[in-house]
Amino acid sequence: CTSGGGSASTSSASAGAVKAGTGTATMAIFGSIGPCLMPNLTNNGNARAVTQCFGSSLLAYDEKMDFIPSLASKYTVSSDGTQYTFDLRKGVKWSDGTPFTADDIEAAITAMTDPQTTTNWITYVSPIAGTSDRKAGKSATIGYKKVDDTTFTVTLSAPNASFLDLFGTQFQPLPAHIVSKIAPTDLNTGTFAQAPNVTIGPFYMTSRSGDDDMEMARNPHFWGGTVGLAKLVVKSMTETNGVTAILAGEVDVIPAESVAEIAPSDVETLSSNSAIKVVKYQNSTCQTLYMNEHTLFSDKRVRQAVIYALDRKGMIKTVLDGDGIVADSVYPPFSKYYDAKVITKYTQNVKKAKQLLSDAGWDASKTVNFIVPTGDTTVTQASVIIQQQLKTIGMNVQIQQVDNNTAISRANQQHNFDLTILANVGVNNLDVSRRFSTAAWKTGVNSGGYSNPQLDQLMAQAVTKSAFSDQKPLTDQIQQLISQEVPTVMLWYRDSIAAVDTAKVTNVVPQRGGAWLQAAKWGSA
Amino acid sequence: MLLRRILRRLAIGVPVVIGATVLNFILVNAAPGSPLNSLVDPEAGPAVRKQMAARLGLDRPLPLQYLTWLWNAVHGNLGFSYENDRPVVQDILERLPATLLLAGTALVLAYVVGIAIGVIAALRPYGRIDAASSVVGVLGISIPSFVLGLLLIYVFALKLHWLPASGMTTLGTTGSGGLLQHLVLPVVSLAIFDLAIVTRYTRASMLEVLTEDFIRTANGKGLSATRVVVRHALRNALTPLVTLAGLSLPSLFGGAVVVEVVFQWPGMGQLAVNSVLARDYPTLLGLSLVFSILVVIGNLIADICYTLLNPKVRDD
Amino acid sequence: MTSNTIEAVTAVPATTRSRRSGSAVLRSLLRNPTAVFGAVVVIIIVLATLFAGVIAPFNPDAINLNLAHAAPGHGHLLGTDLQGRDVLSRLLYAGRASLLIGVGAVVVSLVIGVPLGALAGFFGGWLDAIISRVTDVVLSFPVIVLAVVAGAVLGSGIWSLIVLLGCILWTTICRLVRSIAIAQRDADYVVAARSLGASDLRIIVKHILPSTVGVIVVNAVFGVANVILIEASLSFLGLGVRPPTPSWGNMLSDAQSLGVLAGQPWMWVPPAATILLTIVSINFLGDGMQKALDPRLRNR
Amino acid sequence: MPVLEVEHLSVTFGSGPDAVKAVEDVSFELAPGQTLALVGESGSGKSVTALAIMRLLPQHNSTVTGSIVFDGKDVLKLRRGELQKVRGNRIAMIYQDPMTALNPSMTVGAQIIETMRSHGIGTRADRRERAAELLAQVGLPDARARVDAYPHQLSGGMRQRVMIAMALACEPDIILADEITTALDVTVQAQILELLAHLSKERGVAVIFITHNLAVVARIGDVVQVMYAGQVVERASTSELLNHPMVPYTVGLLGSTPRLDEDRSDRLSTIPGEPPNPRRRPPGCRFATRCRFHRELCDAELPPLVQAAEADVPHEVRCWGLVPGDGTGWLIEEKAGELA
Amino acid sequence: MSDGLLMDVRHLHVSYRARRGQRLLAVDGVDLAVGEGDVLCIVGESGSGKSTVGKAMLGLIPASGGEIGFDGMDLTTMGSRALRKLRSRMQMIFQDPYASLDPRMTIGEIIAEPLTIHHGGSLRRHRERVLGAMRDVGLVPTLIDSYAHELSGGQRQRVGIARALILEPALIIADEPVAALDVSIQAQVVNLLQDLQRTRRLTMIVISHDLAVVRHLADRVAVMYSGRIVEYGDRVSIYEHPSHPYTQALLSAAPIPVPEIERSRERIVLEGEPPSPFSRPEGCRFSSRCPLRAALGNPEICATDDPMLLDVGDSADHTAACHFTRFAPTEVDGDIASLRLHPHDKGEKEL
Ligand SMILES: Nc1ncnc2c1ncn2[C@@H]1O[C@H](COP(=O)(O)OP(=O)(O)OP(=O)(O)O)[C@@H](O)[C@H]1O
Ligand SMILES: Nc1ncnc2c1ncn2[C@@H]1O[C@H](COP(=O)(O)OP(=O)(O)OP(=O)(O)O)[C@@H](O)[C@H]1O
Ligand SMILES: [Mg+2]
Ligand SMILES: [Mg+2]
Repeated sequence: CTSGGGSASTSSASAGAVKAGTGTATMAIFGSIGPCLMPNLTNNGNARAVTQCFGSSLLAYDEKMDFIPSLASKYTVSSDGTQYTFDLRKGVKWSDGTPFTADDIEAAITAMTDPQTTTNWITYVSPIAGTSDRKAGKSATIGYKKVDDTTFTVTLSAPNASFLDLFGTQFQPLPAHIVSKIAPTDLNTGTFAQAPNVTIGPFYMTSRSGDDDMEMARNPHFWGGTVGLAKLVVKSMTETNGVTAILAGEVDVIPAESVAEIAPSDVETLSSNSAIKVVKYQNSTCQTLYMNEHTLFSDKRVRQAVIYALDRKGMIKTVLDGDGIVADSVYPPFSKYYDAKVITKYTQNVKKAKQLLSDAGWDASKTVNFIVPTGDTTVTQASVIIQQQLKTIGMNVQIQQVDNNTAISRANQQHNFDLTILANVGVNNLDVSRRFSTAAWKTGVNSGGYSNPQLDQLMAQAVTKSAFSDQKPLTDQIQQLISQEVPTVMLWYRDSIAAVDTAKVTNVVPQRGGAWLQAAKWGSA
Repeated sequence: MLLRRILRRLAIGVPVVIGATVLNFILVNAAPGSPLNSLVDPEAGPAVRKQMAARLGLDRPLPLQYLTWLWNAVHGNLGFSYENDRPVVQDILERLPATLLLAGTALVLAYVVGIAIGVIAALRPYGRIDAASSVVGVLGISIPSFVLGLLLIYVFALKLHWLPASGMTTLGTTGSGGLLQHLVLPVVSLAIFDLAIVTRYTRASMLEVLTEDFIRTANGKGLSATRVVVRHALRNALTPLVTLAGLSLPSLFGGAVVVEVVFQWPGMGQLAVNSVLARDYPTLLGLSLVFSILVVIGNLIADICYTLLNPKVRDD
Repeated sequence: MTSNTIEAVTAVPATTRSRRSGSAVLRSLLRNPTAVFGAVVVIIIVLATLFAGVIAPFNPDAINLNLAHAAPGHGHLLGTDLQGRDVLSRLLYAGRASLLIGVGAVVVSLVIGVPLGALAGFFGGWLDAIISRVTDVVLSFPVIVLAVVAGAVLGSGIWSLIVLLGCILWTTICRLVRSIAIAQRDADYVVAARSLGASDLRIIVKHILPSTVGVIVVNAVFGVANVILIEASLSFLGLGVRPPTPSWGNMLSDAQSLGVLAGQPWMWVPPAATILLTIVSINFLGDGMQKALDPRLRNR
Repeated sequence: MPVLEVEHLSVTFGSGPDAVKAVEDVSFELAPGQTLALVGESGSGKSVTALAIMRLLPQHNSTVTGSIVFDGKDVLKLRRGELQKVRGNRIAMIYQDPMTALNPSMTVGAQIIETMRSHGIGTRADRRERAAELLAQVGLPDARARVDAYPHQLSGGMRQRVMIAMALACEPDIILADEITTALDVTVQAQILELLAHLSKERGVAVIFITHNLAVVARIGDVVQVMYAGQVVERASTSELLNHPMVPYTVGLLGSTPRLDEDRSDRLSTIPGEPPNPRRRPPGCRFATRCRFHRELCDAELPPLVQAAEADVPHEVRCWGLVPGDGTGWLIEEKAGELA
Repeated sequence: MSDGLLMDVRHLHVSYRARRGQRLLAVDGVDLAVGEGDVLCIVGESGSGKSTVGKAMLGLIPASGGEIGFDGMDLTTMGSRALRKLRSRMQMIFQDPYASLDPRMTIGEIIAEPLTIHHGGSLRRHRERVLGAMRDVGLVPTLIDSYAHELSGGQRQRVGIARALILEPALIIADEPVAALDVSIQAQVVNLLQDLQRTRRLTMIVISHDLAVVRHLADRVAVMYSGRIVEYGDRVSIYEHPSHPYTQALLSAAPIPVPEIERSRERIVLEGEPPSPFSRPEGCRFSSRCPLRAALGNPEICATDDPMLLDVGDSADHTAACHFTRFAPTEVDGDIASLRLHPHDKGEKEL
């Protein structure tokens, strides 16, 4: 019985220093939040910042991206890597005072795997045996077993290296005593889903009208210690408005948790205001330039020419105002899998790029159709730079701006593009097969259709290893191979930028990895 | 008589509304992209996608999808928004008042102020007020509303702190807290273009009417100057403006899209942008239904005003 | 009614000078100072954009990541934009796209709107009913929907914008032409033409359409201005001219970030000022044209 | 005692080289109950004279000089408030074109009542009653119902009668009637002339009757004043003028009028040419270029308006050919033979 | 006078679509025959349908009943293409010369338009003919490049005439050709029309309400009242012996520029308005206003029977639509008979 996990004493989330104040803070989310605020069930990326305030996960990461206890005080993994047993923290209560038990875990799994609900995060639980069948509408027993009120076991259909990253740190329980009374069809959209008023996180929702004026109140029973703010208001707005609003004193916190972020050109404006603190932290979202293997980029030399042509550092400097790092590896530098020694680092080298192109016999008369989604100005700005830099090596790139939705269709369904930029929202996880496996051309986000049996095999192997020491040799090979083959040009990992009006709110310290707002610690000034 | 006219107008509106929604439906479906793209994470895999498509009824043939929508719409059910998963009616009803308030206030502002300036300018053509108004007029039609909006925010919200920068009500307040202050900047940004146009038209129309013989008749009767201007000149000068106003309504709703985005105004403009970008068909169709009904109503109101102002038409 | 005032007694000038309308229009324009101003500025702008290749100090698309968003100076008269491109050069080239879209979209809208309006107004009846309803449908269409769809289907190129905006803007011109056609179809001189044996087509082409020219010119002028603004708004929503092609609109839309608006005015003031100047001049020119095109107003 | 004395009235439109002298040095007086007919062709300044009396000329581009004395005061010097009391109340004008002179968006009743109200006549109910009476008085059929009609619901003749009723509303001392019968049928025309004659006879209303139809003048005028190119060229009592026209223009005018009471002669006599461009009128006699009898003097100098030498009743003429003196008066001899 | 009939209108009915779906019967059964080279004048009350008859004869508005024979062809059954062809043989001169000229065309283009319509080509090709036509109507050639607003009223009407003449039509219909003109110009145009008619043996139909002009121009006169012809005859009969009470009233009301005659003339003043074209009375249209009927003690027949055009009897084809007119000279009360217009007698008596 191999075991991982930490002791219950190193609780990371609790902070004794926080006093229960009467303060209110207003938080701006960029973009629409969508109706569903049920953890695990919302399909909206922008909603994450809100659901984080409502929920807690079983485990969390520390600074080194190692697991630390959260709702679970301890976990054990069977030697074959298929059975995980979690011990739940004792004395935890939902915001209405109902005790938190293993039933609440089951309730959440059941809800996510109900054929009548939809969720983008099915991967959190899909390694568990029987879940896929249940979701597909076949009768199936799920590999979940309640041992007692504070202990449960899940059985996986196969060993899975990223199970803890997903089920452990992303999955959140749902209140069984509430959810069991809700019809499955209402789980995504019912009243409770839209305004969860029984939560396990630092806040619960008190009122909501549409996308605006969501109001949350402090959870008196929060397990992680006293919540600093009495009230938290959430408002969805556009980037410019958010920046304006915080400058005008109408908003107190912009938590870099939405899909759109504070524009680099606004950082200076914000910083120039003495009350506003700009907080930057590294993020695992990778901006990626996809090259279509099925049209013009089947030749590795051409792909390498592209990466040599680009000045990614320069781009980060101008487009992101320096707030980001060049993406050298599929694993972000703060990931435990990242290893600078095994990867090839590319810097701009126009001569070499030209050489590679001519070696590959590139036909300069061809136009390269570059699909650029609108919405994120850093992307549209970068696309122009990319176009110009590729022009210098003799690639005739034509930009076609389309809305994001169209871009996704053209990239993932129709594969009708030569170049395109899309973001890969990263989760700390060794499994990158959705981005690079042959199968993922049809089913994942391997939009360019890169195919390499060796890589396929490495990725498949790595997933089955649950010990870091077993994983490391494989992930090293994976990142090395990917950096050599250049299936995509990974442009950068952009820093998340949060802004806080320190005159109103204190102690906003987001954690690296972009995972946790730690809103429980916020206090009012 | 008037009632029959109204009813006829409304009957004529039915094909317009249906036409607008059909066209809308065809166009959004002609565009690449799918509602699934924003509902299903690309990394979630095709199974989830398929499940979602079935759930939304997107796997059925297009004409059937539209007809189902129409059938339900006729019965008062505009369906559920894909994005917000709420009844579209609810979404629209929540936002319609905001847009109506914004566009309506802008319309009133543009017409009341525009007519007033136009009349003053016409009474003293080539005078100082006339010159000033034409300068403002030129500025009004040459500055994009988003630039004006941002400038206004910069000056009045950030520098002078006189007015709030965005939103419709002050956060945390309930009801209509600070609504008036919030209304000022967006309304000004939205109204300025129409205001310029209205001023120009009023001036031209007034100048023309003031040369009419019946104005001379009125003066010759010994009426006061005010009465001549208001009762005789203005009333007749308004007729062409009514037609203009009928055309203004749709264009104001169009303009509101940008202004709503700039000022974070919780109206239908933003909803429209979002629903197009997300291919939220039910919301889109609902909106196009509402827009076309508004156009029909706008036409109708213009028509009625026209009839009331113009006794000649009233008889036909 | 009968205007037996000035014209009736004005003795006929024994005209020997050339009366060909082309030169008469030109002469009338030249006599109008604001029109001359407008024309001169428009010509300067058009020439500047046409010869942008010669005048522009830099390649408008050339990025310089080391000199991004630099204030005027450093050899860049108007500074550089976010990607380090020369603002002045872009401004010059941007005129091409903006003016082309402005003029192109207006031409498209005229090509659609004028004949439809003339037919609807002249013939009335069911034809009028159908055309009017179609106009309503198009009017009740949020531009944004079309912009997204067109951008996705046709690509957000200049040509697709021209087609798109033309397909939206024809409604106004159609309505205007229609109302004039209704007013003119029973005019004495139209009845006269009919009594001479003129066919409907000839009456429309020779008599109705010329009488709409004044309105069309004014509307077209407004239209060009309007299209430039719409393109700017579409750029603001990310749906304008495709980069890296500069347009005044997409240059201006850089100002959508507050940082640029307040801190880097050189990026947006030049295009804004150019749009203003262009629209003002086009307006002046349009007013002059309207006068010049109508023989009755020409010599006033 | 005349009710109205017009002296040296001149009206200029615009300024500079394009200025139009629409009326030049016109003087006349008008006694109560008298009807002065102003004739002359289009553009000769008839309407402008009347509008100047009402002070209704556009202020921005017209200059009026001379004096118009009414009720002991110069109308041209009245302040706006005083002017308002005179207009419509003491002096009323009936305009040339009934189609456009009525406000299309007000009922005719309202337009009549408005006049009375602004001059404080009667109570609300009275005024309505009186409006109906006035309409009946001018011979509008079904007058009571027509009070609420809009102008477009009435025929041209009816509208003209409404205009007249409006002018009569405040029982003015002077009525200025500007070509009020041009648009009318002869039968309606007859009715209206009858009405005006009645008013001047019974109530002593002075009328300035503007027309270019000499036949109508024969019916209504006491005194006829012929205008040509802004000037008075001939003035006499109606029968004197129509029976013994002297100035070549008047003679030509009469000669070119086809007559109902004569079967057709072979051709109508005509006045060749057209009136001079008002912007570039010749320095001499305005009619010189069209005049069969013109001599050098006519081109050089403007003839004065003087009493005709050979007439024994008041008869003023403006023609060198009729002024006795050195080198002038050549028409006096010819007249007997040529013109009679 | 006439060699044969050029225009032969029978039972012409014309109605306009009026508001609320009603039909306005503007012309209600008109028969007219115009011989070649003849001048027919139509006079009558305003709104009686004169212009409508004129336009219908040219096929400019569709007839709702009856036949319009032109040179042996029936215009009412003709296709629009054939009708357009035929237009070259019949032309119109309009009342308001200014309104009938396209303000955006030069005089040359306007006069050349019939040629370009029927023979193609542009002004350049037809320049000589245009100049010829201008000469014929007394327009100086320099005006060819002017616009209508630069011309005087008389010149404008001459342009209209030149345009009508350039195709050398057989028939000209002139609708109030001089009504909008100045007194001194009116005579010039009347003379011109008369000269042209004589030199070219034109057939002319002139619509006018100026009875003096008509007396000067006409060979024959038709008097219209309320959509009908109420009296028809040669000029002399109509002016010397008007039979229909309406014609009599009309002639008595027309002024004469001799004060002595005017002041003493007695006029027949017509009370009331003509009947509405929507609902005309059963019997005679004029009966409600008819002084003759009043004088006869309101005979029943006037209110019940619609009178037909019948020979008056004093000359060939002088007809009138009145139940009593034939008896008028003998049976009518002396008062009314004396109202007959014999201006010369009367004027001389007064003088
Ligand atoms: N508002 C004005 N501005 C400039 N010129 C004017 C104006 N009103 C009249 N005129 C000019 O004054 C002159 C006299 O015009 P007026 O109207 O008095 O003529 P009229 O004798 O009444 O002619 P008609 O018989 O056509 O009514 C004309 O040359 C006319 O062009
Ligand atoms: N286009 C039309 N639509 C409807 N009714 C019309 C139209 N034109 C004329 N009418 C009506 O038809 C009748 C006869 O009109 P028409 O113009 O023929 O009269 P007219 O004898 O020429 O009168 P006038 O002497 O005033 O010119 C009138 O009642 C008139 O109102
Ligand atoms: Mg006049
Ligand atoms: Mg007529």
